[in-house]
Amino acid sequence: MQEMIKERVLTLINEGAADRVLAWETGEFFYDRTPKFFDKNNVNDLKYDSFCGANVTKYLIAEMPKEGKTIVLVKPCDSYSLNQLCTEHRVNREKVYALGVGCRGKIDVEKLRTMGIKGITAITEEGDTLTVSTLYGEKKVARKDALLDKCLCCKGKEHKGVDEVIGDSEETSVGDKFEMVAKLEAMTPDERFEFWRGELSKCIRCNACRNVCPACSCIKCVFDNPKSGVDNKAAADDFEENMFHIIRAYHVAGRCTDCGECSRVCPQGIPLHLLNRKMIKDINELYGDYQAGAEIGQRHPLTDYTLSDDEPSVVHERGGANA
Amino acid sequence: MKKLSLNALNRFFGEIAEKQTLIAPIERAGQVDFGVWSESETVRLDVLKTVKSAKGAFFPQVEDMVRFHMQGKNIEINPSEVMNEDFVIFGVRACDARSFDLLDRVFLSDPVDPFYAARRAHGTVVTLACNEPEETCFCSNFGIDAAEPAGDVSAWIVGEELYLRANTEKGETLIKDLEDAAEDAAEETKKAIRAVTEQLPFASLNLEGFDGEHLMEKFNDPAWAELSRACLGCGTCTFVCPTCQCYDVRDFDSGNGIQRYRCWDSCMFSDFTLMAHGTNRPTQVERFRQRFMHKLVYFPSNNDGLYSCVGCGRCLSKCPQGLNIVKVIKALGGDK
Amino acid sequence: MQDNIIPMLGVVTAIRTDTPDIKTFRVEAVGGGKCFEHMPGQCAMLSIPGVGEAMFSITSSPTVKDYQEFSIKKCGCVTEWLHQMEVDQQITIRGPYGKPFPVDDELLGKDLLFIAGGVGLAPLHSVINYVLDNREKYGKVDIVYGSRSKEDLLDLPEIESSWMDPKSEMNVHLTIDRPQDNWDGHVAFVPTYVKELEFTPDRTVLVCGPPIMIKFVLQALTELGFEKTQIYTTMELRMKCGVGKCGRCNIGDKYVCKDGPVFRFDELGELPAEY
Amino acid sequence: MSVNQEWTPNIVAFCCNWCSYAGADLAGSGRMNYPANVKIIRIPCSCRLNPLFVLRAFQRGADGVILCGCHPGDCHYSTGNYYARRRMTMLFSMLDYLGIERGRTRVEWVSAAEGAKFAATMNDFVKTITDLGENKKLEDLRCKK
Repeated sequence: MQEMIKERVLTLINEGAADRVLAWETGEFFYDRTPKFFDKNNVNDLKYDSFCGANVTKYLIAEMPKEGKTIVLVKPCDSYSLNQLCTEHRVNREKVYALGVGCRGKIDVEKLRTMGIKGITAITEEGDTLTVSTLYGEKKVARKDALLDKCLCCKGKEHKGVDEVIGDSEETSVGDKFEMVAKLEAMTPDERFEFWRGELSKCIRCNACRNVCPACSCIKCVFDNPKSGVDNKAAADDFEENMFHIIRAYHVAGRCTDCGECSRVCPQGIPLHLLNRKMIKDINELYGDYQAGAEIGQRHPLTDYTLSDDEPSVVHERGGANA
Repeated sequence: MKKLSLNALNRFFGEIAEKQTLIAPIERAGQVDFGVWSESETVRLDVLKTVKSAKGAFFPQVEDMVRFHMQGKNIEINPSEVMNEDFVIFGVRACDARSFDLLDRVFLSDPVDPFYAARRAHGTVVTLACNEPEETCFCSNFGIDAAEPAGDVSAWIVGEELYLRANTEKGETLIKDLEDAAEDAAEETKKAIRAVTEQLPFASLNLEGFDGEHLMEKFNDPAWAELSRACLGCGTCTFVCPTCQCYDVRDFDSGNGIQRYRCWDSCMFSDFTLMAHGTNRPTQVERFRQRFMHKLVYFPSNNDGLYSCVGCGRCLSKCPQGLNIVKVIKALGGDK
Repeated sequence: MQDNIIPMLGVVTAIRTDTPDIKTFRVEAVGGGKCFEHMPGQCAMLSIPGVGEAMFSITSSPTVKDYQEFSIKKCGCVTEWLHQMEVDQQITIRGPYGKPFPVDDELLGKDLLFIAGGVGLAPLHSVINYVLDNREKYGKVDIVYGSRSKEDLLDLPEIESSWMDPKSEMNVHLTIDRPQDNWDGHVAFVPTYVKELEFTPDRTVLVCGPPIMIKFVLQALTELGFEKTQIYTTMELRMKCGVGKCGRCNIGDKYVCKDGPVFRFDELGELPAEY
Repeated sequence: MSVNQEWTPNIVAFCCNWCSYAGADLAGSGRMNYPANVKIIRIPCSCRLNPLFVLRAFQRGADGVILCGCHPGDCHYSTGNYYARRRMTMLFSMLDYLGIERGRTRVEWVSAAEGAKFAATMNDFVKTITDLGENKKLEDLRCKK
């Protein structure tokens, strides 16, 4: 598929339909991928394979003032982010050529490491099995066990609103995406508190979740603004961890496309997507099904209302057993 | 040399913890990091790299410095106490152990940092050799031997036994009650470790040209712009790095006194050098360059050629976008 | 033991409004006297808890025995707070930080030329008064000082009464950027004026002002035949710790708070131009 | 705020300028009793309530936070409280999800004429919070030193 993509990109650039392409290049290891802009001279270095988990659409914001059109490679999940960025006028769709690329789920090397696999030197894929070569011998792993969490419950393999699609996709979802949220909801408040305390206390406030998030596109974040009274560099108290993540989830509520980048980039492995998914689940339940980024120009549920909305007390009343 | 069966490790920990705080790599919510040990915690000596480095034991992410109380035009100053209790940090790897030397050069150079100095004086460091180095490890480039870690006590896991050797008086006191063992008990393990480190993908990086003499040449290299293009400007690399030591001093108004504290900061953040009239590093290119120039050129220039990198490889595995110091070394170093 | 990073108390005993946006604050220790001794060119960290802490150069000369003065321009959070405070307010202060101007070695016996623009006079003020109080130790002294307008000239009463006093044996050349009604002195930008005054390149120069002024002054001096080794300046960057550890003011292998703020231009030339 | 034996809850009530604040006034001028530990903060409209305000109230020692605004349909700015309704729903849901006790947060619609309702609401809310006890899950220890 990589070769097809390169060929197509080159044709588009040569035809004058675009000037550059935003995709991935390989890093120091066979598995690490860095988002990169290519032009026709170096497009040969473009990489697209099972390790391109990163969502590159946010890089388009900085491209907007530049002349010319950018081709962006989008996986099905990334296409939602692109649409959402366009909806919010952060990206001008006219200046972007969205090239959908097929996806059969992306591999998470960190997951292999937590399985105890050390010294990874190569991974070969055969159907549903990965053969992982390491400094200490070979290991076989089921492909689905090594996929990024976001791939295990994805929004489907249909690209939304792209200009064309190259390559086939394969369904990778193994369950309901709200399963874990529902599990947490079924806990008692104290159990939930314990769960989140454990997770959030790992936060080191590196801001990777915020900086990678396509919905967090504010030029100056409230947590960086000394006049907001909540700016900080490190959580000096448990409270600040709570506050940062509550507010971040809240600020992207209704705009989060559930691209899963926050959890992918978190160095501490905090399942941040569970916060966002809770917001999505609530919105679906209370205000009707809504998928941010499904198309350009949608009005998101938190800038909308109906006369018959539920009162806020509804969140305390439902699931009463755990009150 | 002393020895201890791994089965008896928890008992040994218990004995230490009776007298002083014990910090060890423990697993919490799926991640292994250095934390305060108690019997209910799971120690993970099999995990090579804690997510965060061990620097937090001496240079915590947040540290109170002073508390002020304001009354009318008057101010009352109450400095925070420096650490005054002994503690042990167990399971530090060779790379992190070196990072303490590098931090010493910053915090113990004149004028000495009182908070750091106190922690350093009260801490006993027990290091552990790396039985299975990772592909991201490259400590050998900085003269670090993963098989012979420094510290007050060095330890090796050989089969089901833990061998410990005291290197200092502090270390001697800590392990004096353990069973004696042959001095060469860990030799085979050391050999095996060195055999692996030699084969690691980054076993020999070409660091030529990273010194004070080529400062301007490296600084003005056009490669920085492309290298930094994908940088998100987050602080992941900085915060997981064992040698990054920049900090911010902040005030928190608690409503009943103002707490002044310091916390880790990152030169990758846009407000790091922000002044009332603007910033001298306006784009991510300059910020990115600063971080790596500091580690590879500025620091060695001030510290007898010692690089401010210990090759732990945390930035290699943790950068969300696959940027890291090895990439920089390859792009600007002798192999350029 | 914690002296170097834990501040002490200071009391603001006098506040003088110098220009529309510059005030000079006199700071004494609680109970009177100086908070600490310093040398010309050194700085101190002033802070209002809860607002912030910032580095300021000490304006008064070490020869003043009872207090220290800081001329501060209103431009950010901390300075805004300082500008609205009243006499007797306590603040916190720590220092002195940095390397001073080499008044007791390289500058001894030299003919000196001071060039300042706007609030850039503040750090030089300390040196000039030190030189004045030890007049016999130095050769000829010329001071070129310019500002936007007459109102923006810092310390004008003191300049007129003390530095311009013939007894001081100093030549003061004042200039403002644009002509104005009550001004019969020189009108020119500082770099132009320096060129017009045709100083001979046997002087040692101390210059401070906005970066753009420094840049052109340097050009003017080079044209007049000065070497970079003859010119000193003092820099400012964001600082937090003041002791060369927090990393903020790092440029190249130097920390401005510790290795500076006074630099000779040939030293600066070896550093990346990140200031 | 020091912790002592006789703990009484701190309540922050954000009241919209046009209805609820006037309602509180009416409760006052009508000499209707409600506990003194309710601290009222006036906001221009219920939809001015930034969720950060709620969190910061907890940080600074509040044990319960209540938002009072005009009845839906009666907003001075026509639709502000409709937005506030959705926002607070989402915020409360998030707090609940993190395991913060339900009941620490509440929204009530109180018109300018409902002084009695204001007093009754506050009495009831203070009782709820007193029963829940001190806010421990969303506290900032630095503010309690």
